[in-house]
Amino acid sequence: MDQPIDINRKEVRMPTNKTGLARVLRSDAKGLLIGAALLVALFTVASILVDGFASANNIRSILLLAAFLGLASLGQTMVATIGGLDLSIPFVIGASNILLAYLFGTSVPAPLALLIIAVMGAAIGFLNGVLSYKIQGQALILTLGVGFAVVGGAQIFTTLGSQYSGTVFSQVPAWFSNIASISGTTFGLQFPPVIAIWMLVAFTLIYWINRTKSGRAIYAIGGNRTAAARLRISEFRTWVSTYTISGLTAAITGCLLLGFSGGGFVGVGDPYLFTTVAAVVVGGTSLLGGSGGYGATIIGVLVLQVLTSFLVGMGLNYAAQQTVFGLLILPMVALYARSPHIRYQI
Amino acid sequence: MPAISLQNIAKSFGETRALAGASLHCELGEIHAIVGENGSGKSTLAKIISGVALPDAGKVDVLGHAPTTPAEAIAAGISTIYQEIMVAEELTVWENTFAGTDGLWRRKTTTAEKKRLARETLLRLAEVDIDPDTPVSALPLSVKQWIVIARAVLQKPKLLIFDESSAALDLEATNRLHKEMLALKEAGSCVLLVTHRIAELVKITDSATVLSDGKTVGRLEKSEITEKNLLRLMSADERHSAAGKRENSVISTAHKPALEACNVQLAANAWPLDFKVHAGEIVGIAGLDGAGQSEFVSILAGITPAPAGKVQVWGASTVSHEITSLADAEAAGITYVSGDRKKEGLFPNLSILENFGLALYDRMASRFGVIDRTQLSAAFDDEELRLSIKYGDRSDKITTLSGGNQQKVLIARAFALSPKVIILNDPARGVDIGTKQDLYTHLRDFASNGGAVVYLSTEIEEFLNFADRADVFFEGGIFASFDQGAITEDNLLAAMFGQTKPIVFDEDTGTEGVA
Amino acid sequence: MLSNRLSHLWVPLGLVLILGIMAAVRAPQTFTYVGLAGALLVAAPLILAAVAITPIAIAGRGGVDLSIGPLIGFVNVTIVVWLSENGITHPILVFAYAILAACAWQMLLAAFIIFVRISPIIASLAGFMILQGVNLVILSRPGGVAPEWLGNWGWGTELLSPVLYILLAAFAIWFLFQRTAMFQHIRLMGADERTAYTSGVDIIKARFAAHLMAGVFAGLAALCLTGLIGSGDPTQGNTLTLQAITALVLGGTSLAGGKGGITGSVLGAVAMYLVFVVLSSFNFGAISGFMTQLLYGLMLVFALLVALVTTAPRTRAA
Amino acid sequence: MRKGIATSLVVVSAMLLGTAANAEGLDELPAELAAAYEGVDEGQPIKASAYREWTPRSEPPWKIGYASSYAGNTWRAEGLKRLTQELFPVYKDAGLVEDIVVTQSDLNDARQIQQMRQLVDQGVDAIIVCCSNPVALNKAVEYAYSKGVVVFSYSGYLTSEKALNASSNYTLGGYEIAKAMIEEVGGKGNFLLVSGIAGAASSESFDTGAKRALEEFPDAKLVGQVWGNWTDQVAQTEVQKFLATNPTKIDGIIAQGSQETGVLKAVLQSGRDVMPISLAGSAGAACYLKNNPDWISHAFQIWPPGDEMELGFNSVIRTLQNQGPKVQSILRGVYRVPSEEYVSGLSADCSVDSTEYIQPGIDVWFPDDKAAGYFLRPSDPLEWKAASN
Repeated sequence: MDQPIDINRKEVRMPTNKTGLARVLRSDAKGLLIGAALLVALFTVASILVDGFASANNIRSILLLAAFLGLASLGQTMVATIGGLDLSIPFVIGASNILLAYLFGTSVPAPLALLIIAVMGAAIGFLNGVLSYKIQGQALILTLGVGFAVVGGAQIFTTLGSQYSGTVFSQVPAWFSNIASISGTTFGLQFPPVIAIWMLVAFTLIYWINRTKSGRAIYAIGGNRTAAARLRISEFRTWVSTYTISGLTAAITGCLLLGFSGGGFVGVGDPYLFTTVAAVVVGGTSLLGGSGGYGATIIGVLVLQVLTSFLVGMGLNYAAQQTVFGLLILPMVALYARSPHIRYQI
Repeated sequence: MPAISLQNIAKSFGETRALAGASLHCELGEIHAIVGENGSGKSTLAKIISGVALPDAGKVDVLGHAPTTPAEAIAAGISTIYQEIMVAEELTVWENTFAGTDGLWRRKTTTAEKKRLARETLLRLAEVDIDPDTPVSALPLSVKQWIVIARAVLQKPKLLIFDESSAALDLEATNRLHKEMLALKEAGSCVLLVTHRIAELVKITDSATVLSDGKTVGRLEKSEITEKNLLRLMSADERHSAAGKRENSVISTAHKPALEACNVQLAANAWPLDFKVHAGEIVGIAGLDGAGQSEFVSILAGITPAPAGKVQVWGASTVSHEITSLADAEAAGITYVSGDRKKEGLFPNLSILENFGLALYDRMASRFGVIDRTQLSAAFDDEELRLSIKYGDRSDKITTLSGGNQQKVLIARAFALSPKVIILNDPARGVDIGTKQDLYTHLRDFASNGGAVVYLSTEIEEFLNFADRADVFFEGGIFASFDQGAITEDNLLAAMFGQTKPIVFDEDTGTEGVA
Repeated sequence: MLSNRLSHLWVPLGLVLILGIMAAVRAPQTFTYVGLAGALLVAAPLILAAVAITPIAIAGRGGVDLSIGPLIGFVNVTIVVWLSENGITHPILVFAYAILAACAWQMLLAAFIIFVRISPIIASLAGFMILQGVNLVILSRPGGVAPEWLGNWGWGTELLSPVLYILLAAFAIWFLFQRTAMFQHIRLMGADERTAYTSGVDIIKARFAAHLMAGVFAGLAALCLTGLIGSGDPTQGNTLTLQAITALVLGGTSLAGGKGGITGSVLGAVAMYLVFVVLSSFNFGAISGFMTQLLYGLMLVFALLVALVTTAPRTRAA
Repeated sequence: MRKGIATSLVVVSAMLLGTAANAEGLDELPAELAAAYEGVDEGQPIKASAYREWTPRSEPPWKIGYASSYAGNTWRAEGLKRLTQELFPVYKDAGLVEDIVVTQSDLNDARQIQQMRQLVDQGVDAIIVCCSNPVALNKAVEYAYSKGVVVFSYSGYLTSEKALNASSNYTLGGYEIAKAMIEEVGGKGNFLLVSGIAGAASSESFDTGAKRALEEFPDAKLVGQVWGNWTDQVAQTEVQKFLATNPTKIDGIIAQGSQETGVLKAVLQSGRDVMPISLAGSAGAACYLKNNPDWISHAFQIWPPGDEMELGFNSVIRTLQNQGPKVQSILRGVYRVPSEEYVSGLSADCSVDSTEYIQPGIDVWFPDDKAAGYFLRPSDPLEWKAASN
């Protein structure tokens, strides 16, 4: 600013004194890059230390479990991008899991049953969005409350019809089992369709987020609500629709998990309570909103899943895995989600 | 001993260089002013003195200290009233008044005493009797401002810094504030006044440091503090002449106005307002903070619906369209640019291109909502040429740009919508002279090509030689309207304070205060 | 205007009253001497956990301490495994250990939040996961025996019990703390951190102090939990996190900071205890666990919405 | 970490076994029944019971409380079903039981304690608790005892002197199941252990026994342990994860009951050849055996959820009738069945997804003549008359 600016110059560019790498490290892609590096490093180390880690079977299994976590984390990523959190995800997963199993046991045709569950999930998400809109700071608690109510209600519903509570058994159609079980095949290829479904969903979502107006609206809201309002981007609509997506994907995850296990169990969602948040955070989406994305979450999901597999392979139990996850979150967050010092906020 | 001695201070925030070689010197027992236009670095300088900002280079000596936190500054006897009103809305009046006065664990005064003192002090300063248990959120802006002033004054500071803090106060209140400053000066303290309101400080200050583009460009002693000297140092006159290419202005008053407000009331019992802007016209809007001009501009832009009355535009025929929402405004070709970029303009998480493009997605998306990136890029190229935006890569984050360039992107966004009316709310806030000049030029071009401009500014100098008309708000209504020739600083200032003739600060109260 | 400051208590107070009446009708034994003693015993860990996270919530930045449950679990298992099994059972030592251990963790957490500047919820989420694992490593399954004097708290037949004294001591500590300037600083910081910073409050010390208080209460909560179950359990603490947050929210303390106090949290915790009493008095058979979940969830949503409605006018004024 | 547990176990057992070495109660049992106590979990209390001379606080019909810790899986549901739908009507008609009150605590000890105390305060005469941490409920048990209420632990044990326990000898069960499995595959190989819930008494007892058997075979190697929470879906996921990440050959899977169907499904999904898996009552896995008779030669009855509930309930009623249980823990042995007999009750169109249980039936599991041996003054509970006391 020392030199007066020549206003007649048509194009004034800053000298590009930064290398490409330095630029990437400043940008949002930083998290993606670090996550990918971590993923490669983890995989390499695990392949060396654990026999058979790089086997097709193990990779298939990692991808299968990653697909579930990935789908469960989809909504969480969306919601986190606008600065919210959805803790109802594990409960919606559990509820839809047992309700679908219940419906499979009735005369409802399977596709209709799936549709009913999907609509229910979206409706719960919608409810979450509407109820938490005015109390966004408390969205965490509110979604938790809704989640408890949903899972309680679903269990009461399924219990009243049968003697079994919380677990519902019925014959899962073979085609549906094939979608999500490890031995499933996709057009004759040796991997379960759910992996392909996940990839397809991920691709569509990323395209939608990046290339459409409604996708960009999520980032606009996450970045600056007032400015978004000035551009006629409705905060309410965006907030509610992201929660609706979250409810929908949670319900779909719950359904697919039924295909995976073959029997309804309300507890299937439990591992996803904080793991979805961890996947989002490890991937590089800041919970403050506006940054990150599903691409990052995919990396986060894969990192967590490879890590889990690695830790299991190393003989570490669930407890130690949790500790390692926790220890992983801190440096990842410290890398890209630090808030500025208070003196820069004045 | 000098109260403040700063030498060659430099300070950058990321890509933005706020200070580059600023120096300042003032003594105890005087009222010193830091003057400069917006974006000249005066607030940053004040922050360095109050310990909020740390200088990158230079020597700081404030009352023998170089404070690194506000707490250190306060301990050294430095109290600061920040530009932004620092209150905890949820807490009560007394809690806010006595914020930070106690020790870490031990209370220095009892709560009862605090309440009594808070009430007493506010009665004296604000001349209102407020229950000290009232939560601050329930109070008007001016009282909040007084609470902050009371907090600072009650500390009995040796150095008191006012950073543009009289904006929320009316004339009478401003005079009371001056009285308070003079009392502090009499008591041997130093008062540092950060302002761009020249007329206000001519009377009261003993000396002034003038900043321009982050550098100290001069120091004036009492006798030298005149409007002319100040403007010369702030290089304001050159700037305004640069912008003042008014001869090609064509105002088609013969036709229907481009935008019209009829009987609009800002509140239930407020004066009804009538307002018109024609194609080719640039209308300036001024007023003290809280006089209603910001609300009015919001109503014009369709951001908030008018509580009463209506805002309308005229179509090709004689049919009027009412503006009650942003959608109406957009359909009618009205766009809005805010100077409060951080709050209502920028998406700090997004790229330069996207900050520009977000407003255009509606027009550039296919039926399925997929954005046409080629078209968007082309639009950006056009505006980029027009506004000479300075950047590294268009996919860089907008926050890598300086304030001025950020503002240019937002203005480009408004122009790209090819509007009929542009409404600007203090757009030159915190931008450098070059950007301002660009902005005036483009707005003038826009008006010349048949656009209408409504330009709200907190710096009335901006209207000189630029606006075709200036409407001044006072207490929720348009108090006066000046045509091009009558737009002078004295006239506007008087109207802002609700006076019909040019005013002199501290005409009566000031001397009493000293006595 | 006093009513204003206490307005957030109406919801929890109403809940406690309604549930109290229901409990009195459905399970009148609750209000006998022994019933109250038992209630005190069972509810104490939750009450203290809710109290513990209150200063952190008041301190702002959306500060909700997710790690509180595993922290209480950590103190519980370490009392049993590290102290009790090594013959360290003297009450003074155990008390000192419990409080110091909990405070040490809270200091660590605060240091992360303050110096690394990551949001409290993430720091404490990581803490939750870390401690949850660590607890299972220290004690892989429930077991061990608490020091005898501590295990004897579990009788819960005397109202004038150590648990009562601990609760009273906690209230006393809070009462005294509330009278310090530090409490005012924390409130100010929670309500508007920038105002606090610019008006000279040492926000670093204030945040540490809020966490320190949390540590003291968490230590006491862990003692009460250990007394209740008379053993070590690596997973029992975990469930306290969500319960404590629920109690906090029911108690009207805003996660936005600056508002609230332990009275609300205590009422919230009592309301939750009473819900279980009332529900247990019905014979829902196979679905009783689910009824609890359902009502628990509905209560949370309801409390949040009521709080929204009752505070809405003030928000608008701002 | 293992050392920590070991130490804690030693401490606990040392304290509890101090006087139990030559239990007065045990010596009174008929030799046939006493055999079931062989190798019992060190933590399980087998002293003389505190209810040898005891009368409940009220006359029949009694109110029974069932403080369950959880309801969300099939075997608990099966147990609950037996209690509320089969036993209750019979005993109600007999004028012995007036009401059965069920509470659930969602695996929260504090809540379970509160519910037990509340059940006592609400006037139940006996409480059946399900499957918790063996120590946490002790004070609540003693509170109940002080009010004249007996607490019975179903599936697992409590260490309190005032608690009664009724179940199989899970340690023995674990030992026999593991031993049979190892022998089934030739006395050597790699084995996976699928446990129940970490820390639940019965689960730990089983593992103790299973590990004891593994130690007896130097060539048998335990390559991993996962926890299936006695829930098929959980077991399936956990085993799947294990198999996916451990390419080593697994020769046999030693599994606790109520989850072998899940274990089997995981193995089927993994694409490996199905190795022998311990069978203990789940009809789904049994169906696979029916269709593949060469799979494994035997199954066990260790855990028939309904029968075990009936065993507990029967003992509760007998105790309330002052029949005087001799020992704190009423243990019965486990029971090996050849596979043909095991699957004989299954229909040809059975399903691997079945959630039923193959149960021996109370006549086999806890027949009256056997039950009588555990009590000082035995009589058929349904024939018993209050007046006779």
